[in-house]
Amino acid sequence: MLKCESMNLFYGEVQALWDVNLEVKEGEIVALLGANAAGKSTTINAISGLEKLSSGKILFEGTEIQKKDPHEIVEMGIVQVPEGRKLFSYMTIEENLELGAYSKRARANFKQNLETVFELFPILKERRKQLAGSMSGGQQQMCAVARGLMGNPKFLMIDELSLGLAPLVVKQLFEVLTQISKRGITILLVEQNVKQSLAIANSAFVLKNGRLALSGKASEVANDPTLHQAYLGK
Amino acid sequence: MRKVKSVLALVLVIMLVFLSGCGSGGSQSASGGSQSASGGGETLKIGAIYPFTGGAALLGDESFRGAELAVKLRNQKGGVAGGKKIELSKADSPDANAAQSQANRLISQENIQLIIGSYSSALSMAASEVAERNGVVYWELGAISDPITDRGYKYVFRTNPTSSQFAQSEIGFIKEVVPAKLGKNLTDLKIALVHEDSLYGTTVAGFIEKYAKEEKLNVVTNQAYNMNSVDLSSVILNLKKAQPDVVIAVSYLNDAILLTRQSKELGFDVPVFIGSGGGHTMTDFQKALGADANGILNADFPQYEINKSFTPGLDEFVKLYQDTYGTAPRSGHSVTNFMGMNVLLNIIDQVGSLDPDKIQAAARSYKLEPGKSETGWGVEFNDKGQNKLGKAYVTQWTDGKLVTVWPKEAAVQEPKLPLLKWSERK
Amino acid sequence: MILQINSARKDFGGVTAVNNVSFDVKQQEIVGIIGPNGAGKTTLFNLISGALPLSAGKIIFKGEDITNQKPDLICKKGVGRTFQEVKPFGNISVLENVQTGAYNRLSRRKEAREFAEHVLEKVRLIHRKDVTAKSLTIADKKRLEVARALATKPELLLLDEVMAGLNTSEIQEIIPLIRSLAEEGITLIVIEHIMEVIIQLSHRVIVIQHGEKIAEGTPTEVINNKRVIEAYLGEEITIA
Amino acid sequence: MGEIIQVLISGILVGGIYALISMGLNLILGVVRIINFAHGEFLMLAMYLSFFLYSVWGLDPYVSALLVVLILFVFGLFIQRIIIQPILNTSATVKIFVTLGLSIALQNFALMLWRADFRSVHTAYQTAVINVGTVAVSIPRLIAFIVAIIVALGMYLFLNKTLVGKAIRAVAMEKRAAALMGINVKRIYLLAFAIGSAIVGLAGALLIPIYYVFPTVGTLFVLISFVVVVLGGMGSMLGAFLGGIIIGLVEAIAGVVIAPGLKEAVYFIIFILVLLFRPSGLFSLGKGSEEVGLK
Amino acid sequence: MRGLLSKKSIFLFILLIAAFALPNFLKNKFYMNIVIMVIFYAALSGSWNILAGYAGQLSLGHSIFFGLGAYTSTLLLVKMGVSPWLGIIAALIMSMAVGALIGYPAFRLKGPFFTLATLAFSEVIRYIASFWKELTNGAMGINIPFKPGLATMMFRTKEPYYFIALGMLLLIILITFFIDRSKMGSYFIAIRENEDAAEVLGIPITRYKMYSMLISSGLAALTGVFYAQYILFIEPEAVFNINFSSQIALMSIIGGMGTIFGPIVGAVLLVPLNEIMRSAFSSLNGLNFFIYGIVLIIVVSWMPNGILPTITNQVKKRGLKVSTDRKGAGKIDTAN
Repeated sequence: MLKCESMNLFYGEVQALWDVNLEVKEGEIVALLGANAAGKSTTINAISGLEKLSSGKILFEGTEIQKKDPHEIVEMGIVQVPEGRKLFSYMTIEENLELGAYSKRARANFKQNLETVFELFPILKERRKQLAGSMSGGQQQMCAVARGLMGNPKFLMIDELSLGLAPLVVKQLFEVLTQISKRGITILLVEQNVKQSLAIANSAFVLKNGRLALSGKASEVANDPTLHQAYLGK
Repeated sequence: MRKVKSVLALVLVIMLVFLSGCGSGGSQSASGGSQSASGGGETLKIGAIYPFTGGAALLGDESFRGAELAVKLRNQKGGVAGGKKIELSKADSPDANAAQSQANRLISQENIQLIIGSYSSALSMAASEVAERNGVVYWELGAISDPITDRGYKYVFRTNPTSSQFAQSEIGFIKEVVPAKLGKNLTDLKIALVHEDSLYGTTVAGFIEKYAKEEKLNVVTNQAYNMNSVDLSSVILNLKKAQPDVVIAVSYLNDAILLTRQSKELGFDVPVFIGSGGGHTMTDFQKALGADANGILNADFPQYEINKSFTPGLDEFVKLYQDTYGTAPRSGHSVTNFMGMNVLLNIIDQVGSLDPDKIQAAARSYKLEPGKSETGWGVEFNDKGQNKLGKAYVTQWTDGKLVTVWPKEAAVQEPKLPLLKWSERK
Repeated sequence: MILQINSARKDFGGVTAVNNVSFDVKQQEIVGIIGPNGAGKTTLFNLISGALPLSAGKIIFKGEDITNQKPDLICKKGVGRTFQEVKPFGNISVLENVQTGAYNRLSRRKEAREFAEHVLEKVRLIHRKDVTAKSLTIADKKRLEVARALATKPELLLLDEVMAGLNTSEIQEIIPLIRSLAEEGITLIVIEHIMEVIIQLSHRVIVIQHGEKIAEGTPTEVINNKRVIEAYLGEEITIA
Repeated sequence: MGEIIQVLISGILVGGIYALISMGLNLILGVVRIINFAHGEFLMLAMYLSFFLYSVWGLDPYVSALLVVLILFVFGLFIQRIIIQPILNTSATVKIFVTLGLSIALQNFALMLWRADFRSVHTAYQTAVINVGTVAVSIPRLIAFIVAIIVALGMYLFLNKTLVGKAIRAVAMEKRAAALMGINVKRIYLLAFAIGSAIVGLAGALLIPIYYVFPTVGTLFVLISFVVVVLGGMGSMLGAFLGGIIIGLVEAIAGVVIAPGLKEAVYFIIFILVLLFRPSGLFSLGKGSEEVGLK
Repeated sequence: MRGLLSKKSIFLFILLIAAFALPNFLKNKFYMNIVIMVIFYAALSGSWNILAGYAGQLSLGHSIFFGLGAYTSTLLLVKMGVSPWLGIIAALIMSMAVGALIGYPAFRLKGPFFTLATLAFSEVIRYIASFWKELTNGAMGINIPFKPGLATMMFRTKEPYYFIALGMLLLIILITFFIDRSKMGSYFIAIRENEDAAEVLGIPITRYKMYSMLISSGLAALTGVFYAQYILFIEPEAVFNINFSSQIALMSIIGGMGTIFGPIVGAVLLVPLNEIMRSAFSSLNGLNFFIYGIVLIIVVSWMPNGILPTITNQVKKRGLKVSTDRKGAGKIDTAN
């Protein structure tokens, strides 16, 4: 479904990605792991078109997308839930969800997606008139994921889902992810919570200092010492 | 990309410097206001410092046209001192800083010995200073601030009346005309002053207040405002409270229009309203207000509806203006500059050259009777270089024209007072 | 006791980022602070360094109450810090960056410059001293952060994730550096994600989650604390 | 008593004009994050347009307003695309001086083409008033005031009730997240700048029956609109409206109570006080100082 | 590096000698006036550069301090007969005091909001100066009677003005040079680059911003005194003028903010450019400023660091390729 071929990316004179290759197959949950500043967010931002590659290719369903603008990429069904949620905090939940469905592709399925989302996160339905900024961290994260789902994605990328959340909430969110996956949406998960991500992922990629350090099936990766080295420096 | 752009910008800057260098080389020939002057014989070059850009550009240009026409006419008639042509070198001076730098440029760069100007008093102050220091004659044709000729400079002359002469005219008019028209005693008249608070308004209003006090007139309020105000309702409400018989306003154009419009809107009626030149004199004032302008009095340089036998040559000027620029003169500034320029040209004619010392000596003995010039003014310079015989005339807006109503020798009509109420003006 | 933190609390609007945190730091100790992202570690540093005012509680440095004092004053008193998100003075050279820090204790230009060079040598950045700071790599920018803070000659140095983004060998170079600092008499509080580094470095580790201190002790104690394992690495953990 | 009411009415009506001019500036500031120092020149161009439509084709300014608004909309698109877009990621200095350069260029462009003459239209209704007791209400000013209310409400509805409006607000709040929703951020910038220009175009059309136009007329209004925007709160339409009214009132009252010559100084002092003590503006509806980098 | 320094200083020394010898060769008063104006603007912009270029506080109200300087010395001269030389001291005190009063609240604001506040202060002061007629003679301005003499700082010829202006400029360059190489300069730059980081390096931000304000406003007052004695006429519209303030800023921005010689480069380019364009395009009123505006847009958006740093970088890069010891030579080459 998604294939990244030797991506290189610079911030000014600093190289953030070095020849990174990724592949995500349809219907999978894929975990993208690595320590802070390893290049995980950069990778998905490049896929989303927020950052431009200096060389390399990103293919989505066979089409090259590395030169496209973010809104065109969303139109193709690639949606990102950004790190730190980045909700529109002075808008209501409902408005946030509405904007999530801004793309033409999503507008068509607006009602249906809204139902789905409210089904997955009943709390959001309850509080749909509330300002997004006034909610707890967990609810905000739910709203962020819901907003992403409103974009009617084929391929959903989630950056740091569990960041700063209580374990119970994290657990809940991860459960929702598996449900989403069951609905046929491919998921790329950027996470610091290694074990939990690997527990639900089919396969995983591990980045280290902007380079791909390890990739493979989730179970293999989980037991590979390279993972711990990348993550914990061992 | 960024690098390329910055290099491009650098190239641009260098090119511009180079280009403007070329431009300046060519400017001397191009800057002559009157190309017609280039027809053989010796050419005498005179610098002309006016604001052609910036906020004062409109009247600056109008003033310059008067001087330009005087030169054009004289050149057509064979020039001065046996066939020498006059050429004006325009120097745009939007502010005092530019005026002094332009004066310097004219004097040292173009070797000019005589400078005219300038409409704006601030420019005049700065430029005449430079001229005096360099021993160059500075001939003021239109700026009215008194200090220009109060400094007792040797080379600075002014043909037009000053602020104090304006104020004297206005007080004179009130004394002579208003009590009879309103059926009140002079000392019972309530007089209100309203003026914009820049150099022009403050100066004129200051003299009016001073002379009014000397004449024991009753000044009930003095309102200053900023000429850039978008709303003058507070000024008008303050006036309304004072219930004056006479309002004397010192305004530029935009505030003059606003003052009138808002007076009407707020229903402020006053029996006598006198403007002091500036905005109240301009055709644009009337155009903007239509019938509402009717009856408003204005003390200023001579206007065109005037006793022509008192202002010989005025018709010729108006025609020349019309032929040259395609419109009627926009205000009396042009004829004022025209008159003063003619006086200067006469003196140059006498002297035969632009030698500053000779010109200043000739000017000091130059005399002209009242009623012999396009403005009706006589000419006699006091020891500080100010024309003692300059005078403001009072005119009244009548059906789109400023008709001269005072003094008697220049008037073509009796002043119609008191003013009609707003609702009655047609 | 060089630093005492008594019931520090920080609220942002309705959110409590740091809640009732207390701990002490002894002279020349290296204290590690760990916790998941967003746990409130950096906020804690901001409170100590004076970048943010406390909502409640007290901070005592060398016996003196420095609660809510201005950052520059706290620095003058001997607390240096680095930022997790590096904040180099981008348009001037690396050396000038460090020199700016050195002026904290040295007023003469020459002395400051020499000391800055000395510090740069120590952090192995001397070869880049003349390039502008913005053109450094992330790793070098982190080094620059440390160098600049060191140049102020702190007695207590707060290091906020200075190793994030460094590779293993780079990390292994920095660890001895930090140790040597402690030997020179500088007390260190280190926020770090990389558990292994913390274990290697710290004399004592404090664990923070959701703004609260959930554990404190020697590295071995902490690493085996069940609550810590849950908090830090997720629940279903059986770390290999 | 009548006098006090008259002062207040005059102030409020002038405030409506200030509000109208400021709303456009505020939208641009809130979304595109640029302080457009050439905003006054946009007003000037609109006034000239309105004037020429009147004097050449005899179109009443109220009739031609729609055309002026459209032209200014397109002009806004053009300026945003050519001049503003390229400098969006640069320092504050660059932004300030580029828009200042634009202001100088446009002012002198007008001077070149139309000279420095003051131009105003002369319509039958320009000094028409409604008299309520002793209080006079100028009709053109009242019209401008009512339009200001309509625009403020219209903008409020547009920004809060339509999807595009919400997208504009989304970009103002979280531009990267907005991009991830499939919102074309550059296009939103273009739109916001163009709408802002169109509103100031409307202001120009409504101002021409009251005031007059000359090349530097914009400078009279641009500083006032900065004051209004800061007072009302960055990016808030309702704030700009209320801010405009307040400045109008302050000006009118100060003119009577203190001195007409100092009324401008009074609102600049208020401006400074607001900047210092409530930098997010008096009516900042949510979006505050942090959002515009004021913190 | 040391060899370079001496090369640089030799070059500057030659420049200095040339500057002192200039009046002997330049007898044309117009050119002399332009040269004096260049020096004057370079000095004034140089004073702004300390506040804005070094400490990063982008003020658009710098004419406040210039104007206060001019007014203070002029009022003392006209009303009390105090020599402008003594007036300088009063002007310094006055200007620095107002600078402190403005800075104290305004330094809490950042970025464009600081700039807007300085604009507002500038307007307030202009209105006050126009309104307070008893003191300032209001909009009528003050005309300084021409009484030539060393004590009155008025001269018939341009040369003395030239040397006073040159001295002023040298003083400002020296002070800038000193700041550039001292702790204070490092602190200014640190504040400009990143206030948060500066704070934790022990830099008392507000105090150092205030230092920059005091130095900057004091030096601007100095140029104001000179201006008043040179033009002999001051009025609020001319000296407390926002456009004037932005011109002052522009010289440094075009030349290169935060560099010692940037303001000079800017003044050397822009002052003559203004003069020349004014006379070259006198046929069409407004064309000169129209072009000026367009150039401003292009230069600022394409070369945001200004001319000096751009050239320096170019030369540096090329210099490095050829031989490493020519590094930094760009600064010297562009200083003339």
